Amino acid sequence: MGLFFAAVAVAACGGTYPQSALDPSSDFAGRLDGLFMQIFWWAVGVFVLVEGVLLYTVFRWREDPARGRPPEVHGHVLMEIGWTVIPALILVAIAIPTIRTIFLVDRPTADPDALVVEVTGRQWWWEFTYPELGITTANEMHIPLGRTVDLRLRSADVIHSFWVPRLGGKRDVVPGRENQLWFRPDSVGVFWGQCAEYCGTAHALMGLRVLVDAPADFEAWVTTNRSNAARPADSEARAGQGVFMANACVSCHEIRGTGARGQLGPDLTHVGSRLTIGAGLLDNNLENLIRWIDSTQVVKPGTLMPEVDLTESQIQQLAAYLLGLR
Amino acid sequence: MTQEAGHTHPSSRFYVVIALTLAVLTAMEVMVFYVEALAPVLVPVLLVLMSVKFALVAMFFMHLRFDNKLLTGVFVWGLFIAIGIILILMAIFGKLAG
Amino acid sequence: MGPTSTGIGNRKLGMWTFIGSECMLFGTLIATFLIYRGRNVVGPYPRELLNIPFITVTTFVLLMSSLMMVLALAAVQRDDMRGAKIWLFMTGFLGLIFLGGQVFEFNHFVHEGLPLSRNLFSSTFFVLTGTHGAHVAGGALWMGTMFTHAAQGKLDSNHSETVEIAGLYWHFVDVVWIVLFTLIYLLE
Amino acid sequence: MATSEADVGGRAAGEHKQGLYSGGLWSWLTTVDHKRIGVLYFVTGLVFMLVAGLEAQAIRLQLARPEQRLLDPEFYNQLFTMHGTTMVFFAGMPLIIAFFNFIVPLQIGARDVAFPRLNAFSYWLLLFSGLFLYSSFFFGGAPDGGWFAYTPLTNRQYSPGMGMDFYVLALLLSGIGSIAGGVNFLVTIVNMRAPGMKFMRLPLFTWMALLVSILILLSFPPFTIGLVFMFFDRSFGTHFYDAAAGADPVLWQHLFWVFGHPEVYILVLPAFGVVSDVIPTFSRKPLFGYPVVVFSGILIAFLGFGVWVHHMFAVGLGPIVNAVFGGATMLVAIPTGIKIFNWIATMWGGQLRFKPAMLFAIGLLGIFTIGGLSGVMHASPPADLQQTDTYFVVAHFHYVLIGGTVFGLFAGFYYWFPKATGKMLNEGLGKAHFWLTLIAMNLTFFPIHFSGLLGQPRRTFTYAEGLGLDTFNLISTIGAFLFTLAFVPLIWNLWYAWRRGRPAGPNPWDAPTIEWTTSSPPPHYNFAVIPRVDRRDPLWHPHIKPGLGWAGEAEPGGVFPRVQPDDAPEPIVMPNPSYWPLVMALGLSLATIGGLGSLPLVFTGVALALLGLFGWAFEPAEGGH
Repeated sequence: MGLFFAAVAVAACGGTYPQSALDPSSDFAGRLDGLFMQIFWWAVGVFVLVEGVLLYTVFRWREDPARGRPPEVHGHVLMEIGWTVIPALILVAIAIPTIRTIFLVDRPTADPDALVVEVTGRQWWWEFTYPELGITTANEMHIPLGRTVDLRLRSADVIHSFWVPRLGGKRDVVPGRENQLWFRPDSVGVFWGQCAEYCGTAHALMGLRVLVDAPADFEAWVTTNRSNAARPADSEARAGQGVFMANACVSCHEIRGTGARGQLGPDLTHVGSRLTIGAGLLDNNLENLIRWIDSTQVVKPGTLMPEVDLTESQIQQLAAYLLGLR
Repeated sequence: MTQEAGHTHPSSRFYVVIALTLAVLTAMEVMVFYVEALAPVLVPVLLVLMSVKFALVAMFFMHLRFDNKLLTGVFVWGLFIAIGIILILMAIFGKLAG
Repeated sequence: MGPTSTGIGNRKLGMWTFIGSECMLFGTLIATFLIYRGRNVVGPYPRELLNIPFITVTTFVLLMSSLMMVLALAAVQRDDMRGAKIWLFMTGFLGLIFLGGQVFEFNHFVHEGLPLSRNLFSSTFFVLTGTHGAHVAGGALWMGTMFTHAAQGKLDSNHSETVEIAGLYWHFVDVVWIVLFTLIYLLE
Repeated sequence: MATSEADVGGRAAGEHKQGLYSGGLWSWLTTVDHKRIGVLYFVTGLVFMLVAGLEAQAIRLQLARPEQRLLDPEFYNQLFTMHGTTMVFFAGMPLIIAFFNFIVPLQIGARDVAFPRLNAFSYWLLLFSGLFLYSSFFFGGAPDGGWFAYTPLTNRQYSPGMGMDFYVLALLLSGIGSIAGGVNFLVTIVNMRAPGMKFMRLPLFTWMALLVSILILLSFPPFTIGLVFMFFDRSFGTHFYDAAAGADPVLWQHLFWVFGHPEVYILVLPAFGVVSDVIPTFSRKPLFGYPVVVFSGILIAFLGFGVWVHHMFAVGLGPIVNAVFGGATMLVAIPTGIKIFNWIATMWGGQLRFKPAMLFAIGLLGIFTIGGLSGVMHASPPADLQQTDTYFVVAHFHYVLIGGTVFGLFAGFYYWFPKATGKMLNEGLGKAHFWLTLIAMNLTFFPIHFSGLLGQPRRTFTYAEGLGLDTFNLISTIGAFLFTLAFVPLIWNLWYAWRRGRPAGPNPWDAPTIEWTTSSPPPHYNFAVIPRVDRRDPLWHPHIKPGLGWAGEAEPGGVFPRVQPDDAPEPIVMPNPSYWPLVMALGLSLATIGGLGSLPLVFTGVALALLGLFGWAFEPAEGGH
């Protein structure tokens, strides 16, 4: 059991776990972690006590004919009261901070200055819309450091659960409901998250990233993302745009400033500037884009994006075009 | 309703009286429903009348009034948990607030 | 197997236990009906369809069937087999009239544009009252069987517990309808 | 049901000499003997457990390393759905009911259960529903919506295949059997106790069986209705879980967990009962605080109906609902703790004999405590926001269900095996089984506490390499293989007992309860003379302790007779075998298959079931003529 404490100690301060619930980086996640740690140490205390008494009892009272038959004991009222009342007190000690935290984290944020982001869970990717900023993007949510974000969670199909452990706890994304989740990040960085409610075939591959930017960087990102898509820079990218517009791609994806207005799949206006593709699945580079377009169903089995019948060079051009949409 | 508890079963006449009471209560329920003036108290009045009818059938037609208390226990516990869960679910879905 | 520890017959206790369990069954159906009340997004709506005078009559019929049932039990206990036959028959018969009313009502609703799959009201209403109707149908079959037995002279006061148990079931189904009548039709 | 259930045929005791395990296939198909039905349940449950264990093995293999593609995700999703569904409904519950069947009538001094044919009917429904569920693998794929089958994922729109239809229908069918079993055991325990066996003299296992019967009766109906709604939504286009029609898909979660949480106690309380019987026997001390242990069991069962929302803290039901259910959930820890402390107090000052049954009982105390403590962690709704639907929760409930249910059942298995077969198991093999299981269990499930807290969600067929969770998962997979290996000594032991087991005699453990007064295995009628009881632990009175001497003045009483005579002094009336339960179960099963879309099959099945029902009801009440 020493392993237990050692591992927890390592886990709690190690930084190699990008999706750890034990390494909070927002006020919200910090509250959850603080409460968890409080309960955890109570549990450790009880664990040591109970297992200690159990082991002692087992060794102390192993069979020994010299002791003769044990006296017949049927109970002891004071002891019964004791081990009813003491655990009850411990539970009260846990319940008080629990209830305080519940009324904080289960209510909408009181911050009037919060940045509202509408999050829509879809099989199997995330859509983020910033109503104040007029931006729609997918799978990667940029937010500014030091400002509370107020997420409005909706589902377009089945139940998902939005989970970015270092920033906030899970909150389900339920069709027919709008849920809220808020947090104020306290450091800059890339935070991993993924869907935490089983939502079908590709549930395991429904990841997301939250990028907490310094305020100036966030402003720059906003400016870029409000603008229409960049024009293809070279002939290959131009050819790629042609491929995109001439094939099924346009019916599902939107690229603002072009004829592509599809609404079923992620908005690709600035797809080239994203870190990952396929909902947090692959690093966003030319090689991976080609793989993704070429064998979508192998890379992400079950995904609703079909494999469009394209030649190798068409895929090459398409990938170049998409990567240029920065 | 002054029938003595005991192992002797009540007379047929008694059952007829209960049935008539049930019929009258049902008529009252429907009447309450149609009288506009009673609209504000419609819900409590109907629930009370319903409960009385329920109790009459359970106590006399189903003999709980005269039978082993264990049977009442078996029934009432099921009923109690069922009502509890109905109420909790309605509260969660916001149906008790009005 | 001889006397039981509590003095209650096994089958009677079993029936009561089953009834306790049925409370949860109908409780869940009722909870769902109440939760979904007023959440329809398309019509027809309950107010447009529910026919209270009609259902009051069938409710009265079902209540009277319960009276027939207790009278049947009392007759069996007195060894009055002629009476028992009449009352058992009447119980089942009134049950069937109630069922007929329900069939008529369902049919009417479907004709008014409310098939099962129409909306939330149709889903909850048909499944809730349909489950109750299925219970009535089962009870009527049971009454018919006992009536046949009585007619063949196979039923006597030694079997009064059998009739009593059938009666418990029948009254329970009646009690459920008392609740449904108020909750579905009057508290709409 | 219209005629007497007292389907008896008067026979002299000598005619009941047929052995428990002899007789041809027909005698097993028509049996109404609670002991034989118990054996059938046990074997069925064990086979399903092995199958579901292999499914878990495949799951762990797929997760051994990150980003593996050994199994394709659709098959993986079927595997975890079937693993959960099987373990709960077709392994856990049957094994528990197996013990109820074999042990409860013996512990209360009855010759059979209250409704022997209903008992057989329950078993056949269980068997057929399990086979039906597994047949889905051959008809387009097993259910893949998770054992919890959350809507709207399981609506026709998002699960167009037949898999979820199999799930719905199989569980409806087995649910009928479960409710019938609940009625049966409740009536048996309330009504069939031997003279003097008052409620507060019942062995704890029987007490827990009574509570579990009540839980089954009150928790299965909501689930049944939830399944009926799902069936109607999928087959007839109703809108119970259709958000577009104004419904709330979360309703299913409520109905599921209104059942699902009591179900956890259905699985765990019997294990507590076993331990409460095993620990006193192998400590040579009566249970400490008997009434307290009983009432804490009652409290757990009662609270079980008021805590279901703790499975739904992330749904967004608001602070008040979460606070109320979080508080209620924490309350459960109190009676559970009371039980643990009373068991330890029972051992305190005793003469502990570490037989395999006792080892598993002590193991339960140690392991279940861990599961209980992690349970308190997610009883706190805010903490649960990080833990729910991660491997932390998977670790938690495996500590509860393996540390609780499985350890308890193994304790019961080693404890009552001599009673059931008349043969002793090998102690060394039993101990090897225990230690292997203990180590493997911890190796498998301890590391995934961490992988959960560090960000691994449940029900995912793979995880990103970048998450840094490789080591935890690899250890867990190694543990899972060891776990499978741990079954080897068990199987070997069965073979050993069959070939070379020593005869057990009526009471090999010097146990105090009355199932040990009759021969091992018991005769068809259990007791040649119905015992009379005048206290708890009657066989320990007066205090004759071979090898330990007299501990006090000899008191008269306890139980009479202390050892059952070989022959019954009076003719014993036992229920006749019957094939009608089988016919009726077959009818309902056919109707269930028809529920997949064949109306004629439904009608055929219902007709056959009615035939079975009438045959059953009108079987000659007296078998003698």
